Amino acid sequence: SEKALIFEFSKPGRVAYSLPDCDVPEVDVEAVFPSKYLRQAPAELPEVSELDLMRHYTELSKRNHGIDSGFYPLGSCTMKYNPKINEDVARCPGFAKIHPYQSEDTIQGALQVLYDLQTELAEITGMDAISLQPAAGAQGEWTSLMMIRAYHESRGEKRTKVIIPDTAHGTNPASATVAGLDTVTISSDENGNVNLDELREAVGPDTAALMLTNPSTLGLFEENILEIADIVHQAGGLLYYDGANTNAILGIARPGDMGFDVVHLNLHKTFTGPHGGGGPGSGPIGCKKELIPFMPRPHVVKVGDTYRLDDDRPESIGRVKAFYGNFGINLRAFVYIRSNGPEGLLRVSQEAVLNANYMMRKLAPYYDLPYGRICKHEFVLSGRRQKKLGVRTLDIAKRLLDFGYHPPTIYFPLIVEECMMIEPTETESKETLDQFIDVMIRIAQEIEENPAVVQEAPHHTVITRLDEVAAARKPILRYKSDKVQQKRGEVYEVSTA
Amino acid sequence: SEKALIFEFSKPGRVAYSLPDCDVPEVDVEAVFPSKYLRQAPAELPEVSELDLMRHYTELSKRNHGIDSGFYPLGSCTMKYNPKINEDVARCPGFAKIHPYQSEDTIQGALQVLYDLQTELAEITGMDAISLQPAAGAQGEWTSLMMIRAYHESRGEKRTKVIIPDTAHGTNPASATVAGLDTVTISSDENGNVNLDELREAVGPDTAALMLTNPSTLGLFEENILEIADIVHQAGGLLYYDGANTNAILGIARPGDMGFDVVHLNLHKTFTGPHGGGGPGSGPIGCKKELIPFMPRPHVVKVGDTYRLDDDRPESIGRVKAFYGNFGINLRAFVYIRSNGPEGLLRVSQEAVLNANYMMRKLAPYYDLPYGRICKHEFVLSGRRQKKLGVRTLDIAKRLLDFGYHPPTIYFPLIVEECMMIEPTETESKETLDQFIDVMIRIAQEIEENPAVVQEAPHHTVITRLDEVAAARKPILRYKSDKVQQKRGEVYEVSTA
Amino acid sequence: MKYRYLPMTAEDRTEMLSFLGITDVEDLFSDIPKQVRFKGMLNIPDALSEPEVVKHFSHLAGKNVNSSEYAYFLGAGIYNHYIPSTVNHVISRSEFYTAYTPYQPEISQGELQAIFEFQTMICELTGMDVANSSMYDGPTALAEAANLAVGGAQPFGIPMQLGGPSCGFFAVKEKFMRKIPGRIVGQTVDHHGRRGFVLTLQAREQHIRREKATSNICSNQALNALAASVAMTALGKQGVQEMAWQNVQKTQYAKSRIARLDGYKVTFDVPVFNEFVVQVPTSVSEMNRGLLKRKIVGGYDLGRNYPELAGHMLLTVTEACTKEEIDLLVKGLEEMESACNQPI
Amino acid sequence: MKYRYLPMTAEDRTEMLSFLGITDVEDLFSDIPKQVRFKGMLNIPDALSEPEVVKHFSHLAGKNVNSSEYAYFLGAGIYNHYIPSTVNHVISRSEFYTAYTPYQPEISQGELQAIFEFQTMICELTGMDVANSSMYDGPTALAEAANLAVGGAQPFGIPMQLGGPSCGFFAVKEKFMRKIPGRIVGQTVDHHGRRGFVLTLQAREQHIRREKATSNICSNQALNALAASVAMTALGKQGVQEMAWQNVQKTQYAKSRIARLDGYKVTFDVPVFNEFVVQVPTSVSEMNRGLLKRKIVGGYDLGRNYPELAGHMLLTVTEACTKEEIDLLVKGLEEMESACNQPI
Repeated sequence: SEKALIFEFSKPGRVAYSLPDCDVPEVDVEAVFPSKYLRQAPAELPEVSELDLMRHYTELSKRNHGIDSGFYPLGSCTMKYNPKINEDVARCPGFAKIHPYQSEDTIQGALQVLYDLQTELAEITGMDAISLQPAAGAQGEWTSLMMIRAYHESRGEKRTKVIIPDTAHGTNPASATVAGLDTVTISSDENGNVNLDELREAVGPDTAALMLTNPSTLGLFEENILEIADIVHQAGGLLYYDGANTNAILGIARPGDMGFDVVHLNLHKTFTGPHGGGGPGSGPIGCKKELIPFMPRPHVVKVGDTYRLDDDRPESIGRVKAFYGNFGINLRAFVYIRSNGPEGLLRVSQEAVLNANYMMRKLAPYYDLPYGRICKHEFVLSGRRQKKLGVRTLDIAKRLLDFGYHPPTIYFPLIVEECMMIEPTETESKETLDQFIDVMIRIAQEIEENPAVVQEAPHHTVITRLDEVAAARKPILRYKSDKVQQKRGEVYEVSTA
Repeated sequence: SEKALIFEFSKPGRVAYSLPDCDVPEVDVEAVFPSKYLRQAPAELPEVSELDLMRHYTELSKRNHGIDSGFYPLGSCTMKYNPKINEDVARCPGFAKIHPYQSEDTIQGALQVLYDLQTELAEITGMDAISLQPAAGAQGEWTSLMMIRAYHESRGEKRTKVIIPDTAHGTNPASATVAGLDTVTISSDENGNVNLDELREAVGPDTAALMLTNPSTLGLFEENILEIADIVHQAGGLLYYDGANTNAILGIARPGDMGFDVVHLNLHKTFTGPHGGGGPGSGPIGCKKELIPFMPRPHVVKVGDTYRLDDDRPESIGRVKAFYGNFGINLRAFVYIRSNGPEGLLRVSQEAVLNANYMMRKLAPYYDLPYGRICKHEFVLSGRRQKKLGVRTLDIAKRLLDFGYHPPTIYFPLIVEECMMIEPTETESKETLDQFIDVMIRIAQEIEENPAVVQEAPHHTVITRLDEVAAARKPILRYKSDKVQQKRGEVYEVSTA
Repeated sequence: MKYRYLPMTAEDRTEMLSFLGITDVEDLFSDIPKQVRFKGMLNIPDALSEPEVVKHFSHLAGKNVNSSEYAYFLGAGIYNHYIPSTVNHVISRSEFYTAYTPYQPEISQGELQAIFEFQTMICELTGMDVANSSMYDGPTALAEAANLAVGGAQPFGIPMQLGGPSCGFFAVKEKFMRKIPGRIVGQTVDHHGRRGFVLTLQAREQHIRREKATSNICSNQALNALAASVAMTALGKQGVQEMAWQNVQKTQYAKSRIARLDGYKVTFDVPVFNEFVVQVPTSVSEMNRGLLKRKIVGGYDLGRNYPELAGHMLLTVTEACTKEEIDLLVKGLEEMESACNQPI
Repeated sequence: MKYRYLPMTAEDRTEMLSFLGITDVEDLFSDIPKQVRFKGMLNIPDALSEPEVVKHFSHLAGKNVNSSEYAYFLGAGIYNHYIPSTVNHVISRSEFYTAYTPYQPEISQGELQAIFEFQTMICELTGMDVANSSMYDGPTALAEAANLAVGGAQPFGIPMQLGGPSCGFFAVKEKFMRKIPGRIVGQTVDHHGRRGFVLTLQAREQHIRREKATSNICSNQALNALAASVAMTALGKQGVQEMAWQNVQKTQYAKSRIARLDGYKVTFDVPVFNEFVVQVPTSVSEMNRGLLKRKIVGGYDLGRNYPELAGHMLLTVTEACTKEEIDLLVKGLEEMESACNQPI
C-alpha cells in the first residue's frame, strides 16, 4: 500500500510545536537585517498537528524492519541486539545536554567516559593509544591513512602506495584515494587468504601500507597474518587493520598482537552502536606508539585525578571531525563493554563464531560453499547453482522478505559469484538460526520446483519490487506540491494481516 | 497469523535480567524459613534472552491498535491524542521514584502537583473541593455514594435509594449496589432527556441521590437540568454528576453551577490519562462544601508555603485507595491542563462538539439518527435500517477494522436498538473525519449491494472473528505446557502487506 | 498561543459550521440553559508552552527526594525494586499505552495475549489455577476477595510513583473461576481455527448486569499488568528466585547487624522476607530526619497505625540496597544512638 | 554472571558442536596462528550488572554541567535549542534505530520515505533543488562541497551531546545532482505502479567504484536526519519562522543590554542572528568561571582560534534563553566588571 507524504496532509494553520511567548521587547527584524538577506516566501514545511505527526511516523516505523522486528543476518554489518540500557544512559541530561566547548571542569564525567573507553579499546585491540574522533569506519580509515602518511613523511620517506586485497570493503580503496594515496589491488588465493606471491611483488620502497580486514569479508581468518606482517614491515610499510569484523575475535586475538600498526573499529557494529537506519556510527582508530604523535587532536588524557583535552600535539594530523567524535555513540559502546566485561566479550565472539559455523554447515548441502574452511563470525555462500535454474541471489534475498527476514548481504565480496554473506551474530538463538535454515532450504526447493515464486518475490511486503532504473534515470528526489495527485480524502482498505 | 506465546520459546538457561552479585555474607534460606514455607518447585516463568523478549513484545504491539495507529471514535471513552510530554514528565525520577510514606518535607514537589490539580479541577467543575484518591471512575462513583450516605446519616436521615436514568453507564447501578444502596431506574423521554414525571414520582424521603451523566451517554445535554436539580433537592436528595462526558463542557458549563453536589471525573478520558489498554485510570471526586467533611482522607492541604497531607478528618469515609490515588495519572492530567490553560480547554470542548455535530449530520442520511437534536461531543446512530438487510451493528464494527479504524462503542446505550455511539474528539482533523464518513457511507452501500462482505468482516486483520462462545463455555485462561503443540522450529510465511 | 493538539483550522471551522447551517460554534450550545452557561474564562493559569512545562515540572520533581539518589529502606506496601530496562521500552510502545480495553479482539491481540501471559505467570507464582487481568492494587484485590490468593504486582516492573498507579493480582482455584471479579482473557480460535484471545466470562460485567453486578470495577490496570509481565519475563524463572533470594540475604545481613547495635532491638523473632521491625531509641520521625541528612530514606513509622508500636520502625531491605548502603544505615543508627545518650 | 544478550544455552552449545563434529568451541579458532592467540583474559573491568550500570553512569552524568540546570549562552557550532517532545518518541521506535541502511527497500519504506521528506525540507529551507540524505555534520558537509548549500541540522531536534553525533546537510542546484556525495533517496513505483522510495544515483558509491569513488563516506546520519525531520515537521512552516524570529529578538535584547554595560564592548557592528562578539574586561575563561558560579554557562573564547581576539567572547542567545536568564547574565557581567575595578 502507499503511504501519504507528510506534505500531502499538511494544512495551513496547523501546528505541532510549542514555544513560549517572546518575553523581551520586540524589534523589527527588518531593522536588524537588510531586507536583501531576508527570504521573501516562507519555506514550505509541513503544517500538521502533533497527532498527525505521531501517526505519520508511527505508520512509517511499521513499514521498516529493524533487529527488534526479526532476524537480520546482514553480513559485515553485525546486526546484533541493541541493548535498551544503552539508550537510557545516552538520554541522561548529564550526557545529552552538554556542549563540547564547556570548560573541562564542567564535563569531567563525559571526559572520563572517553578516557576509560580509550583505555579499554586499547586493551581490546592490543594498541597503545586510541582516538575516538572519527565519526564512522570510513572516516577512521581516512584518519589512519593520513597518520600513516604523516608518519612516513616524518621519516623523510615518500610512500604513496596502499596495497588492498580484492576482498576488501569498497571503502578501503576509496579512503586511500581520498587520502591522496594510490592503491594496488592484490588477489586472494584459493583458500581465501592473501596471495603471498602477489604481496611480495607488490611491496617496495613506495609501500605506505597494507589494508587488511581480518577475518576477511569472506569470514575467514588470514592464516598467514604473521608472514604478511613481516613482508610489509620489511618493506618499510605499515599494516592497517579494518575492524569491521572485530566481532569474531574479542578476547581471542588482537590486531596489535598480529602485527598491525593502526586499526579502526566500527562501534556501531561490534559494540552495539546502534545502526540507526544507516548512522550515526563511530569509527575510533588505534595505533602503536610510533604513530601516537600523528593522532588527531585533541586527545583525552588524565592528569592526576582530572581529565583533560590535550590539544598540544604539534605533529598531529589535526582535527578530523568537529569536536570530539560521536560522543553519544561512543557512550553507548562503552556501556556495552562495561555490561559484558572480559568474559562476556569472549563469549560474544565464541558464540558468534559457533553460530556462523553451524549455519554454514547446515546450509552447505543446499547452496555452494566457495571456501570450505572453518569460518569466523560470518560466511559466504554462492547462488551459482540456483542461477543455473534462472534464479538470482537477488531473488533469493527478496523471497526471504516473505518470511519476515532481512536478507544477507548480497553480491559482496565481488570475487564470489552470486554471493550471499551471512552473519548471524551471537545474540540470535539456535531456534532462530534453525528457522532461517529451514526457510533457506525451502527456498532452494522452491527454486527447483517453482522458481517463479522466488523470481517474483516479495509477495507479502507493503510494496513489491521497485523500479530502480526509473528512479535513477529520471530522478525524483524531493516532493513538489504541483506534481502531486490529491491524496486528501482518499480512503484505503488497509491490509494488516 | 498466530503468534507464539512467550512460554513457547522459553528455554532453560536463558535470562533477560541482570542483578549485581550478592555482596553480603550469605545465609542458608532454609535456616531463615521453615521448609514448609518454601516452595518445592520453581514457578515456571519464561526463560528468554533480552532480544527474545523485545521481539516478542514488539510483535505483540504490532498486533494492537492505539490512538497513534489510527482513528478511535469509541464513544464515551474520549480516545483523544495522548501528549508525549505527559509521558516524559511522568518518567522523571523525582516523580517516578518516590514513596508515599516519605516524610512530607521530602515530597513537596509531588504534593504541590496534587494540591494545584485539586484547585484547578475544583474550578473546572465548579466544586468546592476535590479528592484525587479514587483510582478510576467506578471507584469515584462508589466513593461519592459513600460520602452521600455519610452525609445523610450525619443528618439523621435514612436514605437508601439512588435514582438512575436508563441511559446511565452500567457502573452507576453497580456502584450503588456495592455502596449498599438500592437503585431506581427511570426512563428517558423522546428527546433523550430524563422523564420528569417519572422522576417526580420516584423521589421521596428515601431518595439518597440522582446519578446523572450530562451530557448523557446519548451525547445530549439534559435540557431540564435545573428543574431536575430542584426536584431532587426539594426531596432532600443529592445530585451526583458522572463526569465521563466532561470533554463536552470544559469552560462552557460546570456541574457545580448546574446544581450537582458531587462529581467524579475520568482523568484518563477528558484529561489524556492515557488509557493504557484498559487502565490505570484516575477518578477524582469533587463536592460542595456540605460534603467536604466526608471526603476520603488524607487530603492535600497548603499551610503557609508548605503542602501537607491532612489525615485529621474525623467524619471522613476513610481511605478508599491505598496511599493517595494514581499519582502518575494525576500528574499526566495536570500537565495536560497546564499545557492548555483556560482558552485551550474551552477550545477542546468547542471543537469536540463541532466535530461530533459535523459527523452526525453527514452520516444522518445513511444511518438512523434516533435523536435529532444538537449533540455534544458524541452522538448515537442506530443500525436498525441495516439490520433489516441482515447486517448487524457488530458486522459494521468489524467491517470498519478493514479500513484501519477502531469502531465506535456498540450496543450501548441499551435503549437504542443496534446502537453505535461515536465520539470523534477534538484532536482529530477534518480530513480524518471525512475519510471515516466516506467509509461509513461505503459500508452502508455495501450492505445494500453485497452484505456478505460486511457480515464476514474483518478480512484484513491478523485474525478473523473469534469464537467467543467457545471461549466462555470451556475457558482456557492460562497457558499449560503439556497441552501445547510444539511451536519451535515452525516457519511461517508472514504477510505484512 | 497555538494549540498543537487541536488540528481544526479557521478554514475547517468555517466549512463545518457552514455545512451545519450555523455561523458560530456557540450555536451548538444553545441546548444548555442560559443560567448554567459559564461566563468568562476558567480561573486557572494560562497555558504553558512545552519548554515551560519541562522547566516547571523539572523544578517540582527536583523538590522530591528520590530513590536514585538516596539509600532506600522504606517499603510497607510499595517497594523499591530493580526494574529491567526493557520494561519501559515495551510500555512506551504507543500501540499499548494509547489503546483502551480490548473490546475488538481482532485489533487487540497484542494486549490480549500479553494479559493471557500475565494471568499464566500469576498462576505460576501463586500456585492457583485462574488469575484475572489485574486489579487497581493489592488492597483493592483484597477487598474484592473470597477464597484465593491476592496481592500486589508492584515489585515487578512498576515504579513507586508515590504509591500509584500500582497493580493488584487476583487468583483463585478453578472452582471459583466464574466468581472472579475484573476482566479475564481466554484463549479461543478464529474462523480459520487460528489461536486467538478474547475477553471472556463477561456475563458478570456491569454494563450488562448493572445493579446485579457483584463488583463495580470497570477499568483495570492493563498497562501496569503489561509492565509486570515484561518484568516477570525479564526476570524469568531464575531471576525471580535470585531476586527473592537476594532480598532474604540483604535483609538478614541488615537485621543481624542492627540487632547487635546498642539501643536498638529487633522486635519480633519471626522469619522475615525483606522487612523487619526495629525498636529505635527515639521517635521514628526523629530517626528518619537524622538518616535523611546522611542521604538515607529510613523505615516506616509503625506508630502511625499501631499506637502500641510507637518508636518502632519497619525497615525494608531489597536487592536494590547495596552492602555499602546497609553499612551506611547501620553507621547512621549507631551515631544517632550515641548522640541520644550524650548529655546536652 | 549470566549474559542477557547471549541466548546460547549449554544444551544449544553441545548440540551445535556435536553437529559440527567437534567438542570444544576452541576448535573453531584453530585457524588462528598460536603466536597471535590472546592468552588469558582481557584486562578490562568485570561486567557490571544493569543496576550497577545505571548507578555508575548516573554518577558520571551527574558530574557534567548540563543545559537543563544552567542558563546557557554557549554556541559556536552546537546549539541549545528547543527539541519538541515528539522527536525522542519517534526515534525511540526500534524499527528505526535498530535498522541499517535501507538496502532492501521493500522492508525499509519507513526510513526511505522519512529521508525523502528530509531531503524535501532541506531543499525548502535552502532554496536548492536537491539534497542528500545527510552528512556526519556541517564541517564534513563543507569538506565535501562544490557549488551548493551545506550546513548543520543539529538545531533541529538533535541534542548537543558533547558535539556528536550531529547531522550535516548538503544541497545543490539541479545541474549538480549527479555529483552530490552520500546517499540519496528517490521516488519510483513498484510492479503494481504504487509509489515507493529507493536509494538512487548509487553508481558513485564506494562498494562499486572503489578507488574511483569521489568520496569514501559510507554511513550517513540517518537517525539524526530522522530526528531533524521530526523536528522540522513539528516546528513546521510557522514554527521555524517563529523560532528564528525569537532567536533574533532575544539576541538583540541581550546585545543591546550588554552594549550599555561599562567595561564591555560589542565588537562588530554587523547584523547577527543568534551570536555576537563581546570584548570582556578580563580573560574569557575567568569571566566564564564567574558566570558558572551564578549557574550560567557563558560564551565561547574566540582567543582559542583567533589570537587577535583574545578577551573576546562569542555569546549565543537562542529561543531557549528566557529574559530572566538574559537579565541574570547581564547582572553577572556587571558585577564582575565592578569586581575587576576594585583595588585588591
